[in-house]
Order: sequence, then structure tokens, then C-alpha cells
Amino acid sequence: MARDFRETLKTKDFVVTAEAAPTKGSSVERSLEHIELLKDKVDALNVTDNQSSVMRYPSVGICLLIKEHGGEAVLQVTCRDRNRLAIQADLLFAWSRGVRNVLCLTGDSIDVGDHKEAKPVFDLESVQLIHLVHTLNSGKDMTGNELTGGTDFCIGTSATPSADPIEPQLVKVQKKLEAGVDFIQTQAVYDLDELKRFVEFVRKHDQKVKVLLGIVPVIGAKMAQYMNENVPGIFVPQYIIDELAQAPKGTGINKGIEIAARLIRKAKEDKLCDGAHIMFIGKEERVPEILEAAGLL
Amino acid sequence: MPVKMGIFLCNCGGSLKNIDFPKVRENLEDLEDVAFVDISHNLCLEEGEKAITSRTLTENINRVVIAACSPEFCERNFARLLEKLRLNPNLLSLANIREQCSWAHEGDVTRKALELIMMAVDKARLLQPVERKEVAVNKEALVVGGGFCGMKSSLELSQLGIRPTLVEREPTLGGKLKELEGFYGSQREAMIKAVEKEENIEILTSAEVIGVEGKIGDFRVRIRRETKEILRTFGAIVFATGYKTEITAGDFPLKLGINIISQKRLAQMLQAPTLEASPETIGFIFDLSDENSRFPTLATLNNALAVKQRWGSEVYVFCKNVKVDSEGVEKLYREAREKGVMFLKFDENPKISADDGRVRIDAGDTLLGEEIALTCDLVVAEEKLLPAEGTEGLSSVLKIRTDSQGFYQEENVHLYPVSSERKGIFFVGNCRGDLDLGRVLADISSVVAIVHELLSPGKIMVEVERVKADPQKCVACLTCIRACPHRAIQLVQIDNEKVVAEISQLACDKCGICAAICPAKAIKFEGYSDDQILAQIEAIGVS
Amino acid sequence: MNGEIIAFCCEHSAYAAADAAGKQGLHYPEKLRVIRVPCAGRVDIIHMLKALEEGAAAVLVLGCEDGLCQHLTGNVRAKERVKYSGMLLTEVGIDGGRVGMFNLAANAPHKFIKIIKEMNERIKKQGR
Amino acid sequence: MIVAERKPMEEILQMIAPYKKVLLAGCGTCVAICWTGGEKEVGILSSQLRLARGKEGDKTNTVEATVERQCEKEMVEELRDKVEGVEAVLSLACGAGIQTMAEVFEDKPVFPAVNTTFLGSPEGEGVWLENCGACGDCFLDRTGGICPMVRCAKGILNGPCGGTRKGGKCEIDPDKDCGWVLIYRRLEKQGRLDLMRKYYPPKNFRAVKRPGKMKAIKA
Repeated sequence: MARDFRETLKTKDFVVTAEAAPTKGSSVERSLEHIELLKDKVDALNVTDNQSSVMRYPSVGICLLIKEHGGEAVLQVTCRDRNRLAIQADLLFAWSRGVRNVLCLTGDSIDVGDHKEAKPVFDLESVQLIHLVHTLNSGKDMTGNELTGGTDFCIGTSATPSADPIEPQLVKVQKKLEAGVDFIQTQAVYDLDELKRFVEFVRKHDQKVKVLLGIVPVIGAKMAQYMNENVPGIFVPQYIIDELAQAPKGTGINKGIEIAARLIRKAKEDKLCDGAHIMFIGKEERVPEILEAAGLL
Repeated sequence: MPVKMGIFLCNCGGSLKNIDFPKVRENLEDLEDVAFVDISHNLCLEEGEKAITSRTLTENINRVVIAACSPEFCERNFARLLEKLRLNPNLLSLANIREQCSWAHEGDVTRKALELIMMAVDKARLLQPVERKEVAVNKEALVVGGGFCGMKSSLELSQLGIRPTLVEREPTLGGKLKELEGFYGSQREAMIKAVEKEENIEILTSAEVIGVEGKIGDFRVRIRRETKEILRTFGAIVFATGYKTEITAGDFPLKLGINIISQKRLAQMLQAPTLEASPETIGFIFDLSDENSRFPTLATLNNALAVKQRWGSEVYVFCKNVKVDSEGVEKLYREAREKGVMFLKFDENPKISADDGRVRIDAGDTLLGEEIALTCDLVVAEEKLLPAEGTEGLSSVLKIRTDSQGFYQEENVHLYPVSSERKGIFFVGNCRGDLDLGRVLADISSVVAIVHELLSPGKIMVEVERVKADPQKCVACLTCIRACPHRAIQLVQIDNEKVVAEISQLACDKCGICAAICPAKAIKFEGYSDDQILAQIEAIGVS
Repeated sequence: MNGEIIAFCCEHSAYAAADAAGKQGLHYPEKLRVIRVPCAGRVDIIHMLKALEEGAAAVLVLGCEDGLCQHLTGNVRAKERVKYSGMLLTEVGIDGGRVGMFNLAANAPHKFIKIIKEMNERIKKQGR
Repeated sequence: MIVAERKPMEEILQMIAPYKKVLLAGCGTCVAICWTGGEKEVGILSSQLRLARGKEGDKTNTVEATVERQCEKEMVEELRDKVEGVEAVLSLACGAGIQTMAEVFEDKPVFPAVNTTFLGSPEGEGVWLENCGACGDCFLDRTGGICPMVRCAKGILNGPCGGTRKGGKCEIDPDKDCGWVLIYRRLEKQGRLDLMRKYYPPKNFRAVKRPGKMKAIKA
């Protein structure tokens, strides 16, 4: 039986989470395979919410599967597709069915996804969502109505330490900290100095929050360039692109795994942060290799 | 008044044989509004002029259509003739049946000629008189920049009877002349004295132009002098704001230090009363990054000679080419050689290194075909000519663009190099680019001539409403104001309420860009209005 | 109109080039009709469309060389308008290539002739 | 001002296909200023329609008119004679103008020739930028006069999203500035960054009771 993630955050030196993307369709076999493979190797599995604005099986559905199979789930909630009524209702449902952790996100823009003509909702955004979860945790809804049974979610959010310019980004991070979060899973970071500066900033405002380094392995120079141009919030530095370009043909993925493990190992050794969050979308089955190479198994 | 048209056909001394003139006349005679159709041999000669005069007066026509040679030749003359006949020159419509019809095709072109004339006739019906009036212009000129160009322009303008006001940012006149020694430096004092002595020139030092409103003949200029702001009006403005120089290291490591200096620093050293020890060996170096500029050759020759004269040092010049194709430079070059200045020409940029407190230059000499190593006490480095400090700020004050290198943009570099895109504002000398001395002197002469011609009569004739925005239709969208290349349009308030675009006939250069772009079709360009253009289109193929 | 080519010619360049062609006895198709304008920037979209509506086979806007427009941006604007007009034509199923903008100098009669002849070939191929 | 863009020709042709004689009605206000529906564009569209319809596009079959403000009944009324002489009206005004036209001439089919896109202002010659969402609950006092509801693609009230591109560009379009980076810079310049550090709760999306209606209280 998996440990309660809030407990893990409090007690474990280096926490590890990984991302599990729901399938496109009603067959969840592949998700199940990933859950079985990873549930005991990581401290919690994040389930994305129509990630990159691409319509998929719902986040809460996979979270329930994880619970059923003895894992710990982090429910990702974005504000893109649901207004404040729907979000509150979904959170109550998730809590009632045993989901205990929620990651509060604004969500990618509709324009990057596969339903580009949909109406973007964005009734709320991440900072407001964090406040909302606290409200539910206090047994009330957003307008102050008493709930018959509230929630007690462990609350997380994300941040982009590589943003350029960084200052406006940090203003928002500060607001998230003031709203109150238990953990931050960062966007992909490839430059540990950036991570260091970010954690220093966070510590100035909040000593308790746990910061998990976001890891997105890049499996080739071309992919890295594509990601830089097309994936919001990702900035792969040139030296990594060069390193990937030099890898012999067909071994890019191994190189990407090696780089990812190197970053985690170094962050852990130098105590730069409190853990790592691995996002290896579509290659979930290779996450254990990263963990092993990073000395986390 | 109903349209009454007279048509004159010219067969160019009978030479346009592929046009059947009587047949053309036959086709035109019965047209509505046409009083008569005459065929002449030479409308451009006295006999032609007489024919037009008598027929116009006796028939009392109010539109004149002439089918003859290209308007490029005849338009001006016929317009003048109409004026003499008390007919507004805009009531003239021309058909080019010579260059663009008779001469352009083989075989009989009667039909085409007739059509071209029909186009002119249909346009003529719609022509409206354009009144002209005299507008007083302010006879004073503003010259900005008290360097060589500004001073020389002011002197020459004042000799022609124009009162220039010379504005200089620094506390004293002289500009870059202050940084030059030798031959050019020696001109400095004499020139400043001459300017100061000239009663006609008003000198404002420590002063800067901070705003230019209005238009040619009537510019309102705000000048800040120390802490005070002065408002003055001028008929024309000449900018001679010069340049600045910067050491360009190119891609080789030149660091400005004690031993490697700029031309400016050298001039300061030469001007200093005493020097502890004059350098024994001096190297000048240029052509490292820009091989086209004439400026480094001139500065080097001038200062090398000054060094020879003042310190008697050994002088070596390293460059790719000595550029002597500007005025007076050949002479300076010869003199420098005679005085013992050595010239070494390289293909590949020389290596420069420190050598026990001195500077070592390693260069391949293309003439001797040898590697040369020379250790100098002082190296004077290559400089690039750049727009003066403040050019950018001033260009936004003037609403005039700068070119890719940041110099003021000429209206047309080939046709009107000293004119700006705003009528009545001119640029001379190095504020418009890296020019050699000959070009600078030519700039001064031409700007002086243009300003003199413009201002000395004290008035200019302008068309009152050639291009006009209809205040009823204008929606004040600012489209024309943003599009006008001559900054001739502004918003004005009429009847104390509606704000509309108004086109200054003084500043307008009659291009018609505004008339084409106006989204409300509020701007009419008489002579090239939409209906006049469409009338020509519709006339095609009708005959 | 019956398949003529209409050329709006800037008086600073193309109009003089057309004159020069005549002077040098260089011949071009008789169906050309020149309309003189003070700048290519005067020519508007509606002028081009109306010319085609009236039955012109093609419309040319001929202005000064790049960077040498008497009015700085006139030829650039003309180019944009011609491009836009071409698009409007394509939209309604008409060959957008029947409007064209070219830059030439006053002393370029041969270029003038070439432009006219090429447009003439184009419309001939289309059977106009 | 209201910004609009012309509809694709195909759509326009389809709408008016059953009607031989059509009035093209322009508006001399916002859509004239944004180069979409003023007298000039009416002329161009009219000519284009005639070209599209070939021989059928007889000159007499397209009537052109532009009124000062097509959203005003009294001004639209001026077109009565012209409207009565045609089978349908093709309006180049914004949605408000088209609806006024349709209301005044209830028995005539009125079709939109443009898509009304946003409220905005000119950024330079020929470029317009959306900068107001007409939310009915103006927020500009807190953001240095830059609206995050519109200038941020997600309408975030509390700072930039994590997707900001390098150099402060928007996640969805590298040609557009990130609204929050603009706000940050403006407030920084004014020394008012404390405004950005404040938490702003979810917006009241019912500030305007839709459909909106405003009655002036004063007479």
C-alpha cells in the first residue's frame, strides 16, 4: 500500500514523482501497464488533464485506477475546460473516491491542442484555483456555502524557473506560495543554476514547501529544437542539443535518459531541491531506467 | 457653367503619317460639349500658340484638349499659355499621340489615337479649376550644427542675403574641426572668426533643437538654450549635425589604451603645449573592417603631416589602399610622401601585440612582398564614421527617418541628396552618411542654392486645393497622416467641433498616396481624382 | 473595352520609359493604353478592378525602381495593392496574374517593352 | 473602436446567390477606420462582386451607399429609397450596424459581409490590436492600463502563465507580447509593482447582465 503523499513530502529527503498521461480512448490497458510498472518505484503518479489541450480519458478516471491498484495519485486540474462549478464538483468527486493530492494549473492554451475551435473557459486560473482548494478544504464552497463533507487535499502547483523574463513569473510564484501550497513540480529545467536561483527565491518566502525538479528527457537534437519552438515553457539549452547531436544514430533516447539521470543525481547530491518529477510522455516504460541511472531504485 | 471644349490636334509638322487626322476630327466633332476640332502642324511653335489663342478666345471655350507629343515636353508650355488666356491651367487635358501612339506602332494607328483623345476628352469634362495663390514665406533659415558644414553654409547663405540662425549644441563653434590638426585644423580659427564677424548670422551656442512643427516657409522651432526655451520661426532648416567617430577593432583585438589611441586623442596631444617625450615612431592603421570609407585616409594624411611637423616622428601608415579620389587628398598624399611618411599596404589584417610597453605590428606588405615587423611608441587606430550623438532623438523630433546605419535619410539619394522627406528640411555633409570632402562641399553649394531660391523671393506660389480632404466625409482615422511620405497632413479642428485631416499645400508633394488609401474616399486629388481616372478607363474601347 | 492592357505609369519613371520606347522606335502591342499618374502610389485597388470589369485583359502598375520612389513609399504601396488586388481576383476565380506591378527607370524603354510583351503573351495564352 | 474583417468571398457569394440586385451598405465609423467597411471598401467589394458574377453582375445590380453610423436607426433610414430598389442588403458594418439595418428594413434580407472581431485600437498604420473585452468590470487601474483579460490569451488575473516564450512573447503566438510581461514592465517603470503582487480573486463574469442593456439615468 502506497504511503500518503503528504506524509512522504514531510519525511522523505528526495521525493520522486512521474507523470502518467491518460490514453486517447476508453481502453485503459496501457495506462494500467504504466501504473503497475511505476507505482512502487515512485512516490506518486501525476495524471495529466487533457494535456497540451489534447482531449483524452479524464484525469480523475486514471487517478481512481491508480488508487485501485495500490498507488498514490496526483490529480492535475486545469482551468481551461471547466468553469468554477465544474471544477468544484469534480474535486468533491475525486476526494470522495480517495484521491488526496491535487496539482493546480491554469492549463495550456486551447490553440496548442487538437480541438482548436473550442471555447477556452479560464473562468479561474492557477492562483485562484489554489485558493479554491483551500476553501473546499475548509468545508465551504467558493461562495461561502457550507458543504456536507469537505476535502483535505494536499496541494501542489507548477512554476517555470527558466522563463524569460523571470521577474513577472516570480511575482506569480510568490502569490502561489502566499495562497499556500505543499509542493511545486517545476516545468522542465536543464540548467541547475536556474533551479538553484529559483529554490533560493522560494525559500525566501516559504521554508516548508517542497520543490520537485521537473525532468523532461529529450531524445534527440531535432526534438529539442521542436520543443523549444512549440512546447510552452520549455527551453532546452544549446549544450544539451549539441550533446544529443553528437550521440550515434539511434541512441538519442539513451543519451536523453543519461542526461536526465545526471541532472537528478546532481540535484540530489548538491541538495538543490526536494525531489524530482519525471515527465516522459509516451515513453513511460523507460522511466525506471532514469531512476536506476540516477541511483533512485 | 456648362462644359465647352476645344480640341487641338497636332500632326507634328505632318510627320505623324500613320494617323488619319481628318478621320479623327470627324469622329470627335459631333461629341457632346465639343465646340470645335482643329488640326495644326506645329502647336509648339509660335503659329500654333497663335491658333490656340485666337480659337480659345473667339469660341470662349472652358476646356482645352490637346493631342500632340508627350506631356513631358509640352505640358508646361500649354499650361502657361492657358494662364495667359485667363483659363485655369488645370482645365487642360493632353493626349500623347506621338511617342505613345504614332511612334510606338507600325501601320495605321488612327483608331488608337482617337481612343487616346477620347480618354483625354472624358477626363477634361470632369476637370475643375485649381486656384493658386501667393503665400508669404519666412526668409530666415535655421542652420543646425556649428561645425565646418554648418558654418560654411551659414556664411554662404548670409552672403546671398538670407539671415541664418546657427544653433550649436556645444558652448563654442568648430565641431569636429576642433579635433583636427594640420591643414584642416588651421582653417578652424579663421572660419569661426568669419562667422562671428558676420552680422547677418545669429549664433546660438549651448542650444539644441527640441521641436519642429509647421511646414516649409513656416517652421515653428523650439530651441532649448541652457535652461530657457525659445520659440522661433524659419522658412527652411538645414541640418549639418555631422558625425562621430568610433574605433573599430574589426575582428582583431585592438584595445584602446595608452599606446593605441584614436585620431581625436592624437589631435588633443598635438594641441597640448608640451609633451614629456614626443613619440619616436608612430603607426597609423586603417582598412581593417571597412574598405570603402574615404574618411580614414583623409584623417590619417592630415594628422600624419601634423605629427611630422610638430614632433618629427617616424610615421608609418598601414592600410589596404590610400584613397585619394576626393578633392585635395592627392596633394596631401604627395606631401606626406615627400615629408617621409611611409605607406605599407596589407592584404590580410596585421597582427598587433604588446611589446615591452610598446606596440608591435606584424604585416605582410603587398608591394615588397615581405613580412614587416614594426614596433611603435604609438598606434593610431582605424575609426569608423557614425551618426552624431543625438541623431536618433532629433530624427524623431523631425519625424524623419534614418537609414540602416542611423544617418538621416535623404529623400532620394540620387535625385535629391540634400532634401529630406519633409519639404523645406535639408541635410548636408556627414549627417547624411560617410561622404568624402568633395561631396560635402557639393552638398553645401547645392543646399545654399536651393534655400536661396526658395526663400529669397519672400513668397511662393501654391495651389490652394489641388489635394483636398472633404471635411464632411473625413472620419479623422489618421490613415492619411500616417501614410503621407511628406508629413504634409495634420488634424485640425473646424467650426470649433469636428476634427478632420487638412493637407498643407505647401508641404504636399502631390503624389496621391493619401487619395488612394483614404478608407472614406474623402480625399480628392484634382487632375487625378477617382472619377477622372475611371473616366479614362471607361473611354477605352468605346470609339 | 475589348482585351486592352491598361498600364498606370508613374510620370517619374515608366511614363518616360514609354516615351523613350516610342522615340527609339521600339514597338509594342497596340492594345496598350497608358494612364499617366503622378506616382504608382496613387493607383488604387478599385482602379485595377474597374479596368478589368470594363473589359481590360490585364492591368499593369509601373513605378520607380525599388528605393528610388520620388515619394519614398509609393512604389512599395503600389506593389502591396497589386498583390492584394490579385488576391481579390483569385477569390472570384479570375487569374490574379492579370494584374502586375513592375519597377523600372525612366531610361529603361527595353524593360518597358519586355513587361508589356510578357503580359501580352500571358493573356494571349488565356485566349484574350 | 470596433474592428472587423471582411468575410471570405465564397461565403458572401453564397449568401447573396439568390438575389440579383443587392445594396452594399458601408458604415463611416469604426469599420471605415479599420479599412473594412468604409466607402472605399464598399466600392472594392462591389466591383469584386460584379467580376464574380460575370455578365449577371450588371452595373445596375450593385447599389452602393455608406452611412455615417449604421448602428443608428435614423441614419440607416436615409437609405430607404435605395433599399426598396434592391432584393437584399449586404452590410459591411459591425454586428451592431447589421442588426440595426435588419431591424429598420424588417422585410428585406440583410447579410453580413464582414466578421466583427474585437474592440481595439490602431498599433500603427494598418495594424489593429485587441485591447478591450467589454467585460463590464474594468480592471485597468491595477494593471498599469493594460488589460490582462484580453492581452493575456488565458485572461489570467494574477501573473503570466508558465508558457511565456523567450523575450516575453505569448505562448500561442511569438508575434504577440505576453500581456503580463507588458504589465510588469509598465508597473515597474511607475514603481507600482506592489499592485501586481496583490492577489486578485476570480472575476465577476456577470458584471454585465447579458444581453447587455444600459439606460442612462440622467435626462
